[in-house]
Amino acid sequence: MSYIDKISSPYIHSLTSINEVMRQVIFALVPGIIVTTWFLGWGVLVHCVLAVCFALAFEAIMLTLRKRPLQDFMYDGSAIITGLLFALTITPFAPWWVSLSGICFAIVVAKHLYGGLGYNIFNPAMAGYAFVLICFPVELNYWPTMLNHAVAGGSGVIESLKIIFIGLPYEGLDSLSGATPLAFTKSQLNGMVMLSEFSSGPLFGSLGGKGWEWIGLAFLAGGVWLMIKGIIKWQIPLIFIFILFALSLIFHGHDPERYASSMFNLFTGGTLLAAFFIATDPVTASATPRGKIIYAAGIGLLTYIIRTWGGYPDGIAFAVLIMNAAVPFIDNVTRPDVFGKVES
Amino acid sequence: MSSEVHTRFNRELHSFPGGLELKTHKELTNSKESLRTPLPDKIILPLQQHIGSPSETIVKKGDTVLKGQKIAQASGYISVPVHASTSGKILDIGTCQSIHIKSEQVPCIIIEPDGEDAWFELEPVTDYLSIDPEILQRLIYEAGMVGMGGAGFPAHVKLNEGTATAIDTLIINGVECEPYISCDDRIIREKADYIVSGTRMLQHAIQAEHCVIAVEEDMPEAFEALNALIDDDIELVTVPARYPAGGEKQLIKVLTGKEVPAGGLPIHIGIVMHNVGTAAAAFRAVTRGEPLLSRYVTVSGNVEDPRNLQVLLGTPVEHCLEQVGYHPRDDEAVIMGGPMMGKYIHDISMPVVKTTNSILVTSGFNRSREKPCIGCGDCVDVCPAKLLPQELFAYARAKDYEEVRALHLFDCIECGCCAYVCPSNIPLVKYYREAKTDIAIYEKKQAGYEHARHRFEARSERLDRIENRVDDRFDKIKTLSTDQDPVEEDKQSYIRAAVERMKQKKNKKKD
Amino acid sequence: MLGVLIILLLALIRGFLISRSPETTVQQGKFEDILSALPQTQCGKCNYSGCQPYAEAIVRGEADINQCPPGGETTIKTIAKLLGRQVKPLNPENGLEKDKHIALIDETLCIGCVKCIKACPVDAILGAAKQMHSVLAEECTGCELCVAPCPMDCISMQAVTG
Amino acid sequence: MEGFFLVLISSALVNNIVVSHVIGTDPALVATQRRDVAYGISTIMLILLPLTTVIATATTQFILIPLQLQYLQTLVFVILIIMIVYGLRLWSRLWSGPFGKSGSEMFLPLAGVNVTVLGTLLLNQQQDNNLFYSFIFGLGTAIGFALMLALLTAINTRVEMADVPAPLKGPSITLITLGLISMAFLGFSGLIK
Repeated sequence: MSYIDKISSPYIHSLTSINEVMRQVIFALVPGIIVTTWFLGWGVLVHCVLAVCFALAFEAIMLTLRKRPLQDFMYDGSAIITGLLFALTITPFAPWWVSLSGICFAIVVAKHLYGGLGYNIFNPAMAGYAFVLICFPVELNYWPTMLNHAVAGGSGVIESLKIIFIGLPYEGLDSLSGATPLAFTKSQLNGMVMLSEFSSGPLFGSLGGKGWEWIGLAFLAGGVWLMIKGIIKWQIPLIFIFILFALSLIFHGHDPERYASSMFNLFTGGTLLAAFFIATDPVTASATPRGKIIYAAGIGLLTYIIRTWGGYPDGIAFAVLIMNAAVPFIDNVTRPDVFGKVES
Repeated sequence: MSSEVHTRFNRELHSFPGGLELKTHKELTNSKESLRTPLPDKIILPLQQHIGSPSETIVKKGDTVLKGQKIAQASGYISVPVHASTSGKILDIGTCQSIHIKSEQVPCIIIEPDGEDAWFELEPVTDYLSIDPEILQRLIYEAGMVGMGGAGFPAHVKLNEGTATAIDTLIINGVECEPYISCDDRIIREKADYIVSGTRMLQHAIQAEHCVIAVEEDMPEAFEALNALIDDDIELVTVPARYPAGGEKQLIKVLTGKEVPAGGLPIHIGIVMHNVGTAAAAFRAVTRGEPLLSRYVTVSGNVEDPRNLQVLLGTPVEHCLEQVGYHPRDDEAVIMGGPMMGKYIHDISMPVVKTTNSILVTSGFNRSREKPCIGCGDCVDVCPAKLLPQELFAYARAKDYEEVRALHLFDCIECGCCAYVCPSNIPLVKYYREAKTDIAIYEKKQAGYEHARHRFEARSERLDRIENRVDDRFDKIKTLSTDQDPVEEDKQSYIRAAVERMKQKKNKKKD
Repeated sequence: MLGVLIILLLALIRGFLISRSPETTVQQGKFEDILSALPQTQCGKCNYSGCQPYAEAIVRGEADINQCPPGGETTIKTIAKLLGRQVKPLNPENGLEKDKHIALIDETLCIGCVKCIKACPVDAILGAAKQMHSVLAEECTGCELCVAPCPMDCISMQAVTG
Repeated sequence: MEGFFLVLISSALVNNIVVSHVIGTDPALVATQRRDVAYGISTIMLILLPLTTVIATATTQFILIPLQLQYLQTLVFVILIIMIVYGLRLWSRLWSGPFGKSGSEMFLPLAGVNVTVLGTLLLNQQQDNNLFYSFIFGLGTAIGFALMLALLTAINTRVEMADVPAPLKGPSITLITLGLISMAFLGFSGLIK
């Protein structure tokens, strides 16, 4: 190989880079983080910091073990995003070791065993989350109640640190925590309570769960900004949202007492976070035009199925993981026809 | 203005998939008058400036040649002659560095100009619209005409194939989609009459029913220049400035909505395309008898006075750069061709050839390090051939050529859109080129295997046959005598003697 | 008792079906493909007498896939893919992969013994007894089989460029 | 009708033979290294499983139970499977059979001797399905199996090209992938009781 072979056309470049893309995504997450912190207490921020630190640490360890250049990959920001997304999906009351084990699983197993950035089949943050959800269901079940967010016992910085590093004060737990609106709805519906009997309760706001609607809107804002900047494409978020919306509309219309409304489905839980930040992860999403549509529709469908009939209150993590597993197959069967394809 | 023309001919424009909107930088050069480049000290004429087989020299070292004299003849159907671009002495017939599809070193003829620029005897043909199309094709072939847009496909082949099939449309391509390049723009503005007449001539040569000249929408002056000259027989169309709208298949899609079959040629759907430069040069070749000796070259980028030059073929790149004030710098590279598809040249003594449309001095090649593909799919969105660049890349790197082929690697036009947008800075086109080369080598090897196997099997069969016959003979001999085979013994003794003789010889040599 | 009878009956039917069933395995269908992936030098470096016996040995599972030095990495990859096995490096015991070489006869030393002609598997050497021999460069596969038989050691392997 | 879908979805997705019951893991590991093997085995399973479950259920109900020979069940099933496999083979050789010209019958022995088929039969017996549901169960299981093979094969081709640490290349990373997929499929738990 002579020197000439190393330089190849084109000689100009759009000047976008992975680092730039990742930085924009992190910026877009900021409003969501702020609003989530506002409603769920300082624990969110503490977990964000924790998870990002763990993520960077594991990334560095794995890169060193695999003898890959640290400076190339440490600054690409992908580990930071994994950390942030993980922190935003777990409850702020979760103990610190949940973050540790979840991030460890995410970075080590889901990402680096497959070869690191660009090669992972599964979304690291969601793999980590599903892992802790299966291993520590109890710890992940306590969520801060939204009833009196500003003055809630768990919302001070010191209190949050205490909860995360020492544990939840088990006396007076009920005043601090409660189920998420999704989990509450599920348990009520399973108990054959009609939706109309509890949907005007204190957990519910005008659009979705009380407070959750604002969190959702903040992520929506960040996502729309990313779409305008051209960082993420419209297909995946919009089709995912559309399918979820349409399915819940059909079933809600069919039986409003048994199935929650479309708005409730969209603005509660991690729907909008997942739509704009998780499902759009380029590495694990389909890359072909038709594949993107199938992938997004699949996540919407599975999310609705698991939420409505499955055992978990919010199925997004599992839906994303299942569709991640299907992506290589989808990509294979949705290869676009080449320009000037000859009909044989 | 352009809408008027659209309605006049009712040509509905289509769009091709993918593509990019690039900053064109054409304002650097497109408003400046082109200059004739003075004679260089040395003219280097590679024998292969086109796609196909190299031409064969018909002159000797030391011969004196005149401008326009044929110095190399075509060596096959897909080949063209080469002519001396100026009068002078043949300095050498050797090899030189040149831009060519496969190898860097190509045979060439080096001429030392005598400064007189004396013309060879020319044979102009004026009644070009009434003569037989085949004579026209012959004249164009004799002039060494190749596609001047960049690929360098011999022009006469396209014309010949044209008469064999019924041609619906002749497209004259003035769409210069690559940034910086403005040589087509300039040639249209300065030689509009040549182009329009040349277009009519080519239409006659292939007997096409329709004829379209396409220019880009950001060349209004060129459009006006042509518009003033054409009648209703030629359509003049402006197409949106979008890279790579000037690509053959892309332009056909834009103008007609038809897609050239994958792996096929435009001729298969009744279309022939020629560059505006080819039309002008062909006209000159026929009406004035001048073979292809010079061309418009855009010299742009980081030079003092970027502009278009009329350069004699074989002029060293260095000489062209001197005309516009070039100061070499370490972080710059000289590129032949445009920034998207051009080729980096490390030796600027390389000559300008028939396909050189631009010489570009750029510092843009210094790119940051290649990162892993994150599968963002941006490349899929911009690919004009509707391929999956990221998968092609993955399989090409893994050297899985079967899969690469299934992904239509050979439909890749190497336009560079994918590498341009790649956030991981992957030089995708480089990988594709390497894969294409490797596949060619692999296929050659495989053909060799097949051939060897065939020969081995033939030999085995023959040996079997002989053995059977020998056995028969042995049986006969055995019945006659039980002595040792005399033939065999004779052989052995002969070999022993010979070995002895040669050993002595060897020893003598050593002493 | 009844159980034993039933089992016996089933076993009988099974045996009948197996006996009637033609025997081919997955691997046997691959013989042609493997053979065409081998370089056909017939050099015997794989410890088999030629490419065909080696291909047969691979199909039978006797030989490993990394014993062909002339084919090198490409051949190993192709066979590995055909058989769904892991790619492994060439076995150095069989030789090393190198660029293509062809035989060249030093014509000043050749005594015309025809031994190399007999050794050549692809008839790439021209010549007759007591006449000087010459290698047809286009046909030579670089198997080196002609080198050893030459009594004059006048055959050398030359690298081919391009 | 509801039962039909329940059994089908349960056997195909929720209680997938490869990732929920780990019975199908072994053939999945072997077959997913190559696309044509995966395709062949999937085709065979789609025909073999419904057929064997129905025949096995019939055998149990009409022969073994009336004769009180349930203790011979496993043995009889093993022989049945081999019988059916060779029967299918003979059929495809003599009269082109159910696989047509796909050449899939090459993989019949491979499919026949693996544990997936026997496992499916025994699982089916545990659920006391009648003939019709046995058929659906066999079909669902085969669909689940084929789906998993399709996904895994596609993932494998991608992982093969990835920068996987050397010790994990090949079947080990496939096992990790399987683990992650099973984790994802846990999301279906509780869908059907």
